[in-house]
Amino acid sequence: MTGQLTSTGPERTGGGGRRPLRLVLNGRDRTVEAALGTLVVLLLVVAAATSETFFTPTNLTNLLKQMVTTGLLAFGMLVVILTGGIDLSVGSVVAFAGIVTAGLVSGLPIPLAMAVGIAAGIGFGLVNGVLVARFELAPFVVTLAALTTVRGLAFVYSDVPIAPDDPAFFTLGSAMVGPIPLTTVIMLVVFGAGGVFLSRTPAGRSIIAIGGNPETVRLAGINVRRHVVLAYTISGACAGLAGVILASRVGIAQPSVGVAFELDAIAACVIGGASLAGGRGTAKATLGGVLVLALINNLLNLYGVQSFWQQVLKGLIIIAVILVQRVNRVRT
Amino acid sequence: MTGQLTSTGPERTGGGGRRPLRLVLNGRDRTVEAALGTLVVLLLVVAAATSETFFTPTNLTNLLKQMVTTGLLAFGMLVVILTGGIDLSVGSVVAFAGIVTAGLVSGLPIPLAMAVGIAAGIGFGLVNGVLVARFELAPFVVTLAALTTVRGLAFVYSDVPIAPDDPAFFTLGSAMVGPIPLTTVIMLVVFGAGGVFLSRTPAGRSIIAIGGNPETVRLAGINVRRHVVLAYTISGACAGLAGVILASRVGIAQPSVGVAFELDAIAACVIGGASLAGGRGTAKATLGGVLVLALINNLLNLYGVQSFWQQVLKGLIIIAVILVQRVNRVRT
Amino acid sequence: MSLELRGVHKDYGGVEVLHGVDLVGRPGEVLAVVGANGAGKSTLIKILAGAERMSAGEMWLDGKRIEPRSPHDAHAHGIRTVHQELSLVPELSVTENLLMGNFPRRAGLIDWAAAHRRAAALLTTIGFGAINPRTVAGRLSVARQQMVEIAKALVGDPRVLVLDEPSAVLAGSDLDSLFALVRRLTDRGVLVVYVSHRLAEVLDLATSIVVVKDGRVVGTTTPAETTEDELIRLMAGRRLAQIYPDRRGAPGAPRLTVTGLRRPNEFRDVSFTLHAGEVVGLFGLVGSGRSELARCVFGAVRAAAGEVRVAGGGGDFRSPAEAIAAGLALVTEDRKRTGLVLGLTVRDNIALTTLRRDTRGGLIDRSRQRGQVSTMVERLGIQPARCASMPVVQLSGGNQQKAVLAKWLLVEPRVLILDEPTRGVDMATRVEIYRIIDDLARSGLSVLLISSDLTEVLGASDRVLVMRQGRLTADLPADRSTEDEVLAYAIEERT
Amino acid sequence: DSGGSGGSGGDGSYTIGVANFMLSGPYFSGMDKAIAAQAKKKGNVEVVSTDANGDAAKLAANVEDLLSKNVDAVIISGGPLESAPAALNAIKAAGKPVVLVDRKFQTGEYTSWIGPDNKAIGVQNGEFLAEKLPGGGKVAIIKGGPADNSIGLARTDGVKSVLTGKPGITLVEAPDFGNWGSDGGLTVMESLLATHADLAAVFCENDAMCLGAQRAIADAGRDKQIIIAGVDGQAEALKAILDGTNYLVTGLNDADIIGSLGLDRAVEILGGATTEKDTVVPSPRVTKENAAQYLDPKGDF
Ligand SMILES: Nc1ncnc2c1ncn2[C@@H]1O[C@H](COP(=O)(O)OP(=O)(O)OP(=O)(O)O)[C@@H](O)[C@H]1O
Ligand SMILES: Nc1ncnc2c1ncn2[C@@H]1O[C@H](COP(=O)(O)OP(=O)(O)OP(=O)(O)O)[C@@H](O)[C@H]1O
Ligand SMILES: O[C@@H]1[C@H](O)[C@H](O)CO[C@H]1O
Ligand SMILES: [Mg+2]
Ligand SMILES: [Mg+2]
Repeated sequence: MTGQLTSTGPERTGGGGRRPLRLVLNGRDRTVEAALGTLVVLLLVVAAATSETFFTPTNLTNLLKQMVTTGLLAFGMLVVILTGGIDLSVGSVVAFAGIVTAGLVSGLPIPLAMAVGIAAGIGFGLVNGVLVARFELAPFVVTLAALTTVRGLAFVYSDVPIAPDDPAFFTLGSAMVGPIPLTTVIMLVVFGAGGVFLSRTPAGRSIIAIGGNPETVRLAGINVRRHVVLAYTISGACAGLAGVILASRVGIAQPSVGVAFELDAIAACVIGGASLAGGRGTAKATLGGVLVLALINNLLNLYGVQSFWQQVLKGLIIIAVILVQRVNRVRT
Repeated sequence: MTGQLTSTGPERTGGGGRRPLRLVLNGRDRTVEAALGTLVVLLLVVAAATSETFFTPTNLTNLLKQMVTTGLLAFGMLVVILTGGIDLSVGSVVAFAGIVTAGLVSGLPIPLAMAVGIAAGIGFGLVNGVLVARFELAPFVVTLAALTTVRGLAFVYSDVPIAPDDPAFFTLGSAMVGPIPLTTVIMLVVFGAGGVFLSRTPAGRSIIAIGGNPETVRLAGINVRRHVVLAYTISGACAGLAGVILASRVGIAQPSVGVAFELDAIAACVIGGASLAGGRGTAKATLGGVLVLALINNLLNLYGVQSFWQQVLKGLIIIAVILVQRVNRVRT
Repeated sequence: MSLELRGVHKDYGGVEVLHGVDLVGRPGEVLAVVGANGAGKSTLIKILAGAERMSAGEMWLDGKRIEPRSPHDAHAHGIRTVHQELSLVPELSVTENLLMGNFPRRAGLIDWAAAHRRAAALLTTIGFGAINPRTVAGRLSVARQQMVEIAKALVGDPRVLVLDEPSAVLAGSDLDSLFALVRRLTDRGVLVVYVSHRLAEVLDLATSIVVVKDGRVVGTTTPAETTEDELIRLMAGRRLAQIYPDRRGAPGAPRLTVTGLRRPNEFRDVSFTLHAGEVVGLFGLVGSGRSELARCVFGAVRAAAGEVRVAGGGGDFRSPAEAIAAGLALVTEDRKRTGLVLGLTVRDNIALTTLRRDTRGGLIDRSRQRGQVSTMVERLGIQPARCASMPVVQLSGGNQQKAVLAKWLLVEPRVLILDEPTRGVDMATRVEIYRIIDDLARSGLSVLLISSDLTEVLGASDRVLVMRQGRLTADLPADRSTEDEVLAYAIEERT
Repeated sequence: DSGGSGGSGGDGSYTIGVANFMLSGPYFSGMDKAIAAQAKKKGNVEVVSTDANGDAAKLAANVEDLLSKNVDAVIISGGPLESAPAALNAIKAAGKPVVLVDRKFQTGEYTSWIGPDNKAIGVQNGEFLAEKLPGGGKVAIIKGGPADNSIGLARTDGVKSVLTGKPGITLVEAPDFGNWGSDGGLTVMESLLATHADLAAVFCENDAMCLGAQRAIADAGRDKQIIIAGVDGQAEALKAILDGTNYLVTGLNDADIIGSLGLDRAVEILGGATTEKDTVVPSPRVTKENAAQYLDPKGDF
């Protein structure tokens, strides 16, 4: 193992002399991952100690199921965030992909209908990517406009929810692989493959480097635009997949679903240590962020905290978590 | 007049050889303002030519009234964006300030109740600012957590709407100053004073400079943290004011009001040429952005465009507008 | 007004980079600090500036012990610093950058007219009157920005002015203005602490010279008592036998041909040819358009007219990717903005140009990548030697420059364009870079060496092209031309 | 920790889970509170309430959570949700009864439903407006929002079924939605007032929007010309009706009543009683004459 302990960058404020240490191994920031791991373990211990229900199979299955949508969106979001961008449109894409898939089920074989839903997500991602990369528009505004337009299109496609009759439509959302929901397995596969993509492929490394300094990457002979488009397309694909899975799980597709989903996805990335300025973040830590959010929700529910207080606490807990991350980490 | 025409910086992409000129006067980018002015005039001409209703006094008054909430939020948002930050919590603060004010009206004199509502906004802004400036947390996440927590608090305060009996509660929201609604006058005063604040006071200049390069500002002996806190506090104050005005205008305060208001405020800033990276943007151009958004909404309504299609078009128009801005402007 | 450092230590997370530095400077003195890349000069200066705090040691000013905790503290003591890295707010006007925090006010509001007047007056008194104070700082050339940076440090009439490599981005008349300014300041009793790798300039300007090596002071001397060779020996710990390599033989076949190249407002009618095995210098004053020309040849920006051809490899590149595929490489002049991805490790930076080549079966072959990077780190002597998984920002300036060079050598180019490759690089390393250039040329590479350093251009090249206001004005044999001759072609004709 | 581990012992004490689709609307939080209040009144019934925050998947998960806590029955307050097959399937699989309140789902199996007849409310409002506008006039319709379609549509359809073809009466639908809130009602009404100078009445799919519309009308100084008809019986609307303003009528759709009936129904089913499957709660026409009897100052809605 060739790790090394390095100090933080020059402190930005004239504070005292203490400097946290950070462990960088192969260029990956293990401190964030370690802090996140500790946090997850801590939450699990608290959960086990304070709630009888937590470690029941039903609850654990619930927990696994509840992670899927945020998880899929968070991976796509991570890829976009790594380029230094953001994708606010994912919630609307979830709605569009779901309603289109449900609408097509009556005429098409289910897998094909689902493929069309995912393809729609890819299409929207592509458009976002081209507007950001080719026309150099601010990602925040492009995807904000897409949030509005795609939501509108979902309603134009069908302003009433669509519930397919064919029970096979529910299979994807309700099947189990041993003790684990199929949808969770799909999400884990996305994170696994996505992790390899980001750390071991030229495209993944390029996306990360672009977030650090796009001009340097362009001059190194890498097609920056194409990689930015790829990033938004991946996000669109993840949102499309999440939409299809959600519709199948709920058994009905609604054009109004997914409002504010982007916020949880972004929160998961940031809890996982990703920098919104781009260039920093890993798939593994983002999955950790997703797990932390799911645990918070699950615990607040198990404790029977009243809904509005849940919201109050959720915000405060997110602040607490990133505050702890902050102490453990360092700005470059 | 001592303006100068300078060529653009090195182009970042390998596009054609044409370089647009830009007019910089006293460090202000007149090209954006000119483009925006043209756009507003164009929209007005189109409106006048295609809708008989547009130039009726009722419609113009509507237009003026309907700008107020987005306008106030957009000014606060601009100040935060100038520092390189963002404030996602404004919609929730609108709800909280409104419901608290309405709740207090029964026990307090109305102006005092309203002052408390605005003070609540200031308080939330202060907390956001301290978390961003003192604890160096990412603005996006801090204000996202605040969005959740403050919304929860609004519901905790009252999960049902509150409608004060005293008709004087409506005065602020419905009084007219000549042909212009009082609330519009207040908004214009905020933009006027805010414009002077940003262009002519040391604090305003410091906020802009912080968005450009915080380290340099710190080296100049300026307290960066205090100015960042000030920026979020201004945004909180604007949101508080907007919440009080909205409650007075509707006559009923609802804890659920204001969802996604932040998005319109951000869109207005960007249409007005503000850079989400900080350091660039003016009060005047932001007001232009607010006007453009209001005109788009108003026209889509006058034409009787059906709601879902309004959403579809609104997103597309925003893209078109910033695309035009893009062609007229240049990235530094 | 003497400034004294006693036994200054500095460590970064356990790694000590300064091991007890002593230093004395007196009013009216130019105290030069010289040393190899990574010796600790910038660290020392950051301590003086209050930007970093020493781990141990003392700092005395006028017989009083001071401990600046922040740059603002240092300003209060009359110590102003111009750092190696530019730090203007690019969106704001020159006036605003100069007067930040100190605006003239009327009725509580900033009086802009008065502010511009004050800024203009300041620029004029220090000899930088050519800069329009209303310009947005980010639109000035790097040289002009550096001048604004210096002007800014002078706003509060400092007693100690610290300059970290101020001349690295200056040339010609700008450099003369800087020297004149330094002399005027010392006449007024200001202590100037001056860091530079340009030893000739140090010998010309300094009143005393401190040599730093590996975080220690290894010599204190004066220009009268020392020579350039002696300084290099102290800095490097060894004598440099020869700075520039021997002349190479006759060049080979044409390799890169540029004909009638033009970009509006930048350069026009540029035609030249590079041959195999040839090093061609491109000299010009700052702002003459050399960098833009290089970017254009490399496909980073499009030409409005003209042609670029590479023998056996296409031309008229529409992107850097195409240029690289044809065998071109460009080491850009601004390593922070266009050379490095600062958040990534040294390895990820160096491997950036060869990602595809290092891929096997869709995945990056990490061991191959590691091997290539460590070969380069060794070949170029990048310090510290085990830096591959360090974030590249933690390297000293000169070592960062070497990392950029390493990245481009890995693509094994046939034509190498170097834009100010020795800017901020110490003498010993320069000699290494000249040797590397020579090796490459001898193995058949064509090199275009853009530089504002006349001696370097003449010493390291076979031929020198001169650019003036966007036009090539001369093509001179390096061994038969003098510095004055070259300069004459570069300087604007006054009409 | 409120895990009801016991279930229906012979003692008649039950734990009942409530799955709210969203609580962020006065109607829905009123419903939730009415259910809890009725349980308290009964004494031996415990209620576990959840909120899906408008997320259908979360509703399904919440139902699963409730089932894992072994509740005896589930009440679903589906809000603007058309159906929740996954939730219903899970409850069915667990063999527990499920009572729907307010919203009857379009698909899936449920044990019992208690709610209003929305079309009838609309018809009733239409008839009222026809009476009040004997000489005809222009009637504007403000709709709530998309996902609510069947409820909103039914109300609007009811109004239209009466007014369409009535001599002298014309109908205009606002192009954008009021989103079921007072602020939305206000802005939509403002636009309507600008485009239609000659409105005689406005119907909103709920009271919250009407309250906003009423302000817009007052601000425009048109409160003498335009009358207002709503749905729900929200306290502020009842007050406005009582005060003799231009808010003339609403169709009662009381969350308090539906909520408490819903809990009663669940307990009856658990007690083994045979009950009606679908129960329509009557929606009396509320005007100045009878508004006082529905205005409960301590009520939750
Ligand atoms: N933030 C940091 N963390 C760790 N090491 C650092 C940091 N900053 C500088 N160093 C190390 O301290 C040493 C001295 O660096 P410094 O920048 O002072 O050198 P320098 O003499 O200015 O070199 P150059 O001539 O290349 O600018 C180098 O080895 C460098 O890698
Ligand atoms: N202050 C300025 N304002 C406007 N344009 C400028 C300014 N400075 C430079 N330029 C333009 O940019 C072009 C390229 O300048 P650049 O500084 O890159 O030239 P260079 O010869 O490469 O100098 P350097 O020594 O900095 O590399 C110049 O030809 C000039 O037209
Ligand atoms: O029936 C209810 C109410 O009318 C409410 O005002 C909106 O949502 C509907 O489901
Ligand atoms: Mg240095
Ligand atoms: Mg240059």
